Amino acid sequence: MSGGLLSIQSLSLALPEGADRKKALDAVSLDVRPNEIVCLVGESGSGKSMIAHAILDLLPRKVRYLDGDIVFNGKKLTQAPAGEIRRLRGSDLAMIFQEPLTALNPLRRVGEQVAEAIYTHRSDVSAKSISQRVIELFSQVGLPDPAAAVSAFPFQLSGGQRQRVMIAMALANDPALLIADEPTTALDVTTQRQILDLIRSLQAERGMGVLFITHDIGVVADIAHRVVVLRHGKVVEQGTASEILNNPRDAYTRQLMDAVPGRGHVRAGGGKKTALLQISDLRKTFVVKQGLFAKYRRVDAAAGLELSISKGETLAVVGESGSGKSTLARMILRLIDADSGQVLFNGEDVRGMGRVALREYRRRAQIVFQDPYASLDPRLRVGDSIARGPIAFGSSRREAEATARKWLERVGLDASAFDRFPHEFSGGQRQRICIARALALDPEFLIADEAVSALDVSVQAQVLRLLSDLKAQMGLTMLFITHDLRVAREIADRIVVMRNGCIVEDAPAETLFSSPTEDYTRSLLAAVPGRKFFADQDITATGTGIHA
Amino acid sequence: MEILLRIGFRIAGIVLTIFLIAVINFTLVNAAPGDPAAVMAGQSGAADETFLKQIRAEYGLDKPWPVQLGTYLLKVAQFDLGYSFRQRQEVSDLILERLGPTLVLTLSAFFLSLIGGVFFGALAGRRHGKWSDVAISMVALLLYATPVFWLGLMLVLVFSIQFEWLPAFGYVDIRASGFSAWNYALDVARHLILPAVTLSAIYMAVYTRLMRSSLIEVSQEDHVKTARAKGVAEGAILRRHMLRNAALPVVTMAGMQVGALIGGAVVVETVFSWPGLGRLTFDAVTQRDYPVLLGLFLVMSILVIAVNLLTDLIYRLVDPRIATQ
Amino acid sequence: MERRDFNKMLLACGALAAFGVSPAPRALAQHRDGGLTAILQPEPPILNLALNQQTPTGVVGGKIFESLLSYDFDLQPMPQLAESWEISEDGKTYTFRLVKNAKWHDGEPFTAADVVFSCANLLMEVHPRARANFDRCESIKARDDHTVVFTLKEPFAPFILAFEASSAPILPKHLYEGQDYRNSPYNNKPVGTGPFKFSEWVRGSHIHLTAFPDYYQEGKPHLTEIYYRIVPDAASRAVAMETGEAQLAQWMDIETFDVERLAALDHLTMTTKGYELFSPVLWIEINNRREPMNDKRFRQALMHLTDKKFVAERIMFGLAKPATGPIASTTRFFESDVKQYELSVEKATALLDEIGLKPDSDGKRITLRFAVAPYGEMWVRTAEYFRQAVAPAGIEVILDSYDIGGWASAISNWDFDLTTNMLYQYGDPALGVARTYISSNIRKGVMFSNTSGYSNPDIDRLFDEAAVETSDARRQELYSEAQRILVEDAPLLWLTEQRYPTIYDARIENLITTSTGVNGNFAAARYAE
Amino acid sequence: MKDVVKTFLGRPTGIAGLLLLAISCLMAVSAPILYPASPWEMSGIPFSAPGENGMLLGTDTLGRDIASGVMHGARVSLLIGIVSTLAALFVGVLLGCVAGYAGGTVDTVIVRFTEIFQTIPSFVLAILFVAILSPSLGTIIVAIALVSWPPLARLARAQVMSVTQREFVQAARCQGQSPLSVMFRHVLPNAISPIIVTGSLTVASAILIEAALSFMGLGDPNHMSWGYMIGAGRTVIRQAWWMSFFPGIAILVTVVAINLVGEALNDALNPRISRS
Repeated sequence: MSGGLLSIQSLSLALPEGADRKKALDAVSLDVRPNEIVCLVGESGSGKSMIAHAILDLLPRKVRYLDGDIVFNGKKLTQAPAGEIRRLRGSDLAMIFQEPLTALNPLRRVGEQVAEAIYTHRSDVSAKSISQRVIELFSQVGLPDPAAAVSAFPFQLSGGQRQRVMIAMALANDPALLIADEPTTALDVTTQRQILDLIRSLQAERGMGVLFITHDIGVVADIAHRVVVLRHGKVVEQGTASEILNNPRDAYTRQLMDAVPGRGHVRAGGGKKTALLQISDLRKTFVVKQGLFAKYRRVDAAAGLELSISKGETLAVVGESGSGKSTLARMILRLIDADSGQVLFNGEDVRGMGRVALREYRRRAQIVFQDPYASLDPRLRVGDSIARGPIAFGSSRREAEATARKWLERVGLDASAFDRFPHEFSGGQRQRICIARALALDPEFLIADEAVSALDVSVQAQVLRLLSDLKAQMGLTMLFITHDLRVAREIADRIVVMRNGCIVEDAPAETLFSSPTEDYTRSLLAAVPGRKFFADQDITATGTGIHA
Repeated sequence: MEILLRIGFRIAGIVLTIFLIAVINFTLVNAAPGDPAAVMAGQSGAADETFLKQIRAEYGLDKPWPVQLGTYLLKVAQFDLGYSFRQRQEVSDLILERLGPTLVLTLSAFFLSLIGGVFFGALAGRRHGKWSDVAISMVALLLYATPVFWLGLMLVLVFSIQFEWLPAFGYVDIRASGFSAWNYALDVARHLILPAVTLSAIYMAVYTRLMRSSLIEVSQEDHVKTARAKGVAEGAILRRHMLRNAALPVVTMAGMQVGALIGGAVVVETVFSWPGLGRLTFDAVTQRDYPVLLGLFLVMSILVIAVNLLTDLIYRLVDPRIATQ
Repeated sequence: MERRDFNKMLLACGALAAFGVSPAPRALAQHRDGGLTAILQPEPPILNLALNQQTPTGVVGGKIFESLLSYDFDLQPMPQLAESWEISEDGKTYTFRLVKNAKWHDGEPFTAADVVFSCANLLMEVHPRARANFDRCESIKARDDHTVVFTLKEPFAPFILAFEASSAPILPKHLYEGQDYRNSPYNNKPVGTGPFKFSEWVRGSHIHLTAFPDYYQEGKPHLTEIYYRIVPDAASRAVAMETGEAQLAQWMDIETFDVERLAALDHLTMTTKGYELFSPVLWIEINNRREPMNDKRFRQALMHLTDKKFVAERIMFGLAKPATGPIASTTRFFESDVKQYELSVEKATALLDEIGLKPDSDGKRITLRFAVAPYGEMWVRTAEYFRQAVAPAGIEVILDSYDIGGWASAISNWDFDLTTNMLYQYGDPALGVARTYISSNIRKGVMFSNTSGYSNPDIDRLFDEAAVETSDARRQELYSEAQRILVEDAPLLWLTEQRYPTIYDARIENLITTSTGVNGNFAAARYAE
Repeated sequence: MKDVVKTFLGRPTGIAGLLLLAISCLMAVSAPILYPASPWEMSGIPFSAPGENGMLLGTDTLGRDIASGVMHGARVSLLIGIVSTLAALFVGVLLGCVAGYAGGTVDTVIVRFTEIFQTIPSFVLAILFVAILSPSLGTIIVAIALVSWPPLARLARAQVMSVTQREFVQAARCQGQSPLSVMFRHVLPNAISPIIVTGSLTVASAILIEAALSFMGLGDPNHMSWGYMIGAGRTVIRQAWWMSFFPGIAILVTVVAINLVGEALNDALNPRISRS
């Protein structure tokens, strides 16, 4: 044991009966030393959060401890009485969570919540000095107007600010070890950048040990000193950041690295430019009313959008949450009615279409949604879900079912999937089914609305590949909506950056990445995690990108 | 400005509600078989032609119905609820006389059910899956399914007739006329126990179930985990981070149940001869004293609206998200 | 802390409770041994007997106001404000000599002018029953300060029964003359000649009467004061009697099923005497206009099916006596020798067969509707009983719930098959019985008239003759004849003669001395030594 | 469907509920066979205690058999419970669907109307309605439906709105399926289960309202019902506890049964629980 702050030694945890595997963790060993950031990286279900929870003794009841030790500062936590661990929590051992939205008590002022962390562990401190300390912490984590921020309620703060509060709370008692469980995953990319920088600088200032849990190799590349790769509850590989990232020994690690999107060649825009879809001065304002007598809030989702998509082109619309990109997709399909403006599809006015025309239009323009769990009718067999479309357009039942089976195979599922229900499939499989459903109508135009955002990175890569293959085969025109510039870069010919219902920049992918004209685009680009690392790597490495 | 607008909306809503109730009243009286004047007059209807004339003139019953409706609404607006020919008294006087005991009963039951529900629900939720949870849940289910009036009778049977611990009926002992204020209050309280328990039982069951599931839900929320990660002790977590959050839906529910609570008071007051609006309702029903019934309906609705405003206030106290919105 | 403070406290608590912790009864002085606390329910709207004749008004007003006469249990007149009286041979002139030393509670002397004013002016305007009586007078005159003469247009034997306190209360002329009788300030602080004078009325709580020291009968009243406590809740009333907190409960104060229990207590005693003047009879009213109820055999069949004893014992809990005919046994001129209807389904079905009402495949002969009057449980139970009682003969009865207005309008407009009804008899068939059977009283839209529509010239003649006949013997003959015919014709289904219990402290004597019992003036009531 | 049945039967409470409900239904069905005489028949000696004079559950003040009344009462309670709930469902779901699907002004008006209706003390309205229009099976059913529809309407509206927003419905629209097909194939099947559950619980509350109305003397005078029996026994509780005790137990059992079934149904129809 190399003078470690935290040492986990062949820890095994059992999952309850009926889970997809027996052990949540299988003989996991890792160390965190003072003044270093250890990144624990893995896809969903790898058991990375289990480790964090096991350290703090916060495991769900159903998960049982089997074997192994957790040693912190020379103390065996696995055998410590509950009271002792509780004394460590929040003082020497602190943790921050993924969802800043839910991790704070919505009914208490954030200052109180941070103060609670202090007086829970130190009964000798006066109320006054506690509140001073809270303000001090707030200014350390970069909250604007710390003195006022203490009396805010969580709902009055933005996601990034809440995460700063969480960090302040974790640092309240100067912990030796900070465990951060996906602290930036729920944040927009620019906010994520700020929080990552904050954690890194605070770590350096205080010489803390940090166990940083993430699924994003880019994030790992940005902040890790050492990396532990976890898969199915087992440590696949661990070592220093540069070892692992530059020289992965394990095939899985390599696969993860390869799956990171946005690293291949930027696509060059196609030659001929026949516009398939033209949008001009499209406007939509939402009037939001919370509660019966609350005041109205107006949100501009589209403030005069101008956009044109050429045949055969893949256009990515990139924006942070609330930029209006999903509303745009829905307005194009008339799932939401625009307030004003024009949408022309092949020169036809979509907004003026009658029922018959609209139906025909929707056959030709299809959509794949973000949430693979919500976009399939839970009460229908997936085959029926796919076949419904052709049937609606006059295919006989038998033809439609044949089409459905054919498409199930084509998206990489077995035709036998036809008779099964959505809940029997994984997220990636469901997204394939959704793609099959969309394409079974033989459309010309496909909208993918954050179609890969909910997926693990390796699955994401597969689905992206599937989409781009199918697009090529069918000559589709595609509108790809995403919050992730890397994904956009992976698939798009042209990229549109949106913010607050406006188009900030519209440029061919290449141009946008190489010479963005707008500050906002630049800040987005700068915020992409691991950008520098991969940029360096792409120069040195010999084109291992996923593109042919 | 904003707040004025909201208050304005609120008042408009209340006025609209009262208007609708008045319209329902009006419609019902006119839908009743027979002459509305006779309906209003009750027994006197057939017996005394002068009364009928008086009523017809007063309510403009010889005029077209919009005029009649207008006349009625005008009367309601002036809190003129008509005259009970059965009781020979102004309906508004009759109702005001009985308002106090009803308020005492319903408010006690309201808070009793709320406090009891939160307490037992929290207890059950805390001991999720243990025998005490099962026991509380079972009792809650049973109480939830028990007809209020029957429960009242059974309580009387046990506590008043069998054990003679508590008075079975009434608001205050007849001997209370000689009591000091303190003993008087004590005597009212003794009389209040059974009816209040009866009336609150079903709601206590509802709130217990709600509080239980709500607490279980809250206990799985991230911020509770945050508190644990801070090292806060379990008891303090329950107090500071779970109870209030879990009680929110209960308060919402309680606000929505006020109407039902007042409806329940009708039967409970009947069972316990509690001299409130409910008992008055029962008497008016047995005598088919329509002016009184119509007035009661209106007043009870207004009462519900008032208590709704009150729960809104409570809600504002508990949930900062609404308070500062 | 005073109770008022407590109420204020509640008010302060935002409970607005002051309304309802009902106008808090002020601490009542613990009355001396000679006082009486009686239960009163419901609270009377007013105490002026001339303006209101509801039961509680009669109970309290009967202590304050008096009339010329009172009546013993056999309904024979006894002196009250009249010392003596005589009726002329032709039965047309009634001369009353009044007591000479009577005073109003305000100290003014009582004179014949008060009687004339009351009977000829005030009551004629505000009291329907008195109006019906005094309308028969050609003149009402004071012969001197202490003699009043009533001259009738034609003889009317029951006129002598018209001078009971609630039928003809005498009010002070000096306070009412020239006033709006209905809105006089004295309606709420009544001034009478009775043995008790009004002291205080706390609405919702109690009415306090005190002995009137200048009462004209020497040494009376014995009781020093009377508290009428308003106790709306039946169970509380029973408890009050049980604990001795109240010493008197009357009419329907005590629920029928509680009476036996209370009467058995050592410190209480019970009597059903003192209601003879009212003697209500409960019957099932049959619409004689409709098929097949217009056939007397059908009505007789119903008589054979109905067990009056059951109704008296099970529904009235023994506080009733099976009625044998239209006149109650406590009313004058009752005749017991009338046709008896044996309880027999066979006889009933035989009669129905005879009419030609044949049972269908389900054994049902006919369906009738029963209008249930909303006067309480007793009436509903009676209807339920009747439905079951006639079912074996194939008569199906469907109950319809009515409100009071709807019921009264259905009955008075003859729109019913069957219903229950009950009327006071006021001591004489001419006053309280004839109205139900004579065809001249078939008046559409009028309640308590001959609503069943029974019409028989013989009966009309008998009642008419009996009303103007002055000889009691002759009247008895006429009424006996009428009763025999009516029972044979069975225009109604007489069920029970109602009895009311008066429950009171066993130490009190001379409490119930007249046929108006608790409505009497209690001048003679006293605690036994 | 199989899953639903399986999950339902997998819950002991659900089975217990079904059994108890079966008992109630059996009582309703077998009443005319076991007690062919009318429950109003004064066949026994009044005030017989249970077991006395051959009366299983005793007799009332008029000698009517309590056991017969309890059995026959099941018919009225269940009938009124079910019919009034169906009526409330019809009105509530119709209004809710229209509001949820139409949106806009129609929605606002319906929602406001429903809210106001929910504010009104519903039991008092039911009393008023039945008292004025005179008690009969018909008026009682209408009155109960009148006060039971608002929660159903709100639920139906919320369900329709939330399901309509779900992405698979949008996908179905994009697939070119007709609005009716979307409504009936996708929206309703996914929206209906909470409505079914709430509907089943509405039956329970309808039974309680009916009982309370009868207790107040507002029952149909020609049909023996549990509430009526308790009301008739109220004044003589000191002398004859059994008069109110047994009918109350009958109500309790039935309502508990329906609640248990409703809860189990809720679990069974909830795809999150039944399918994982």
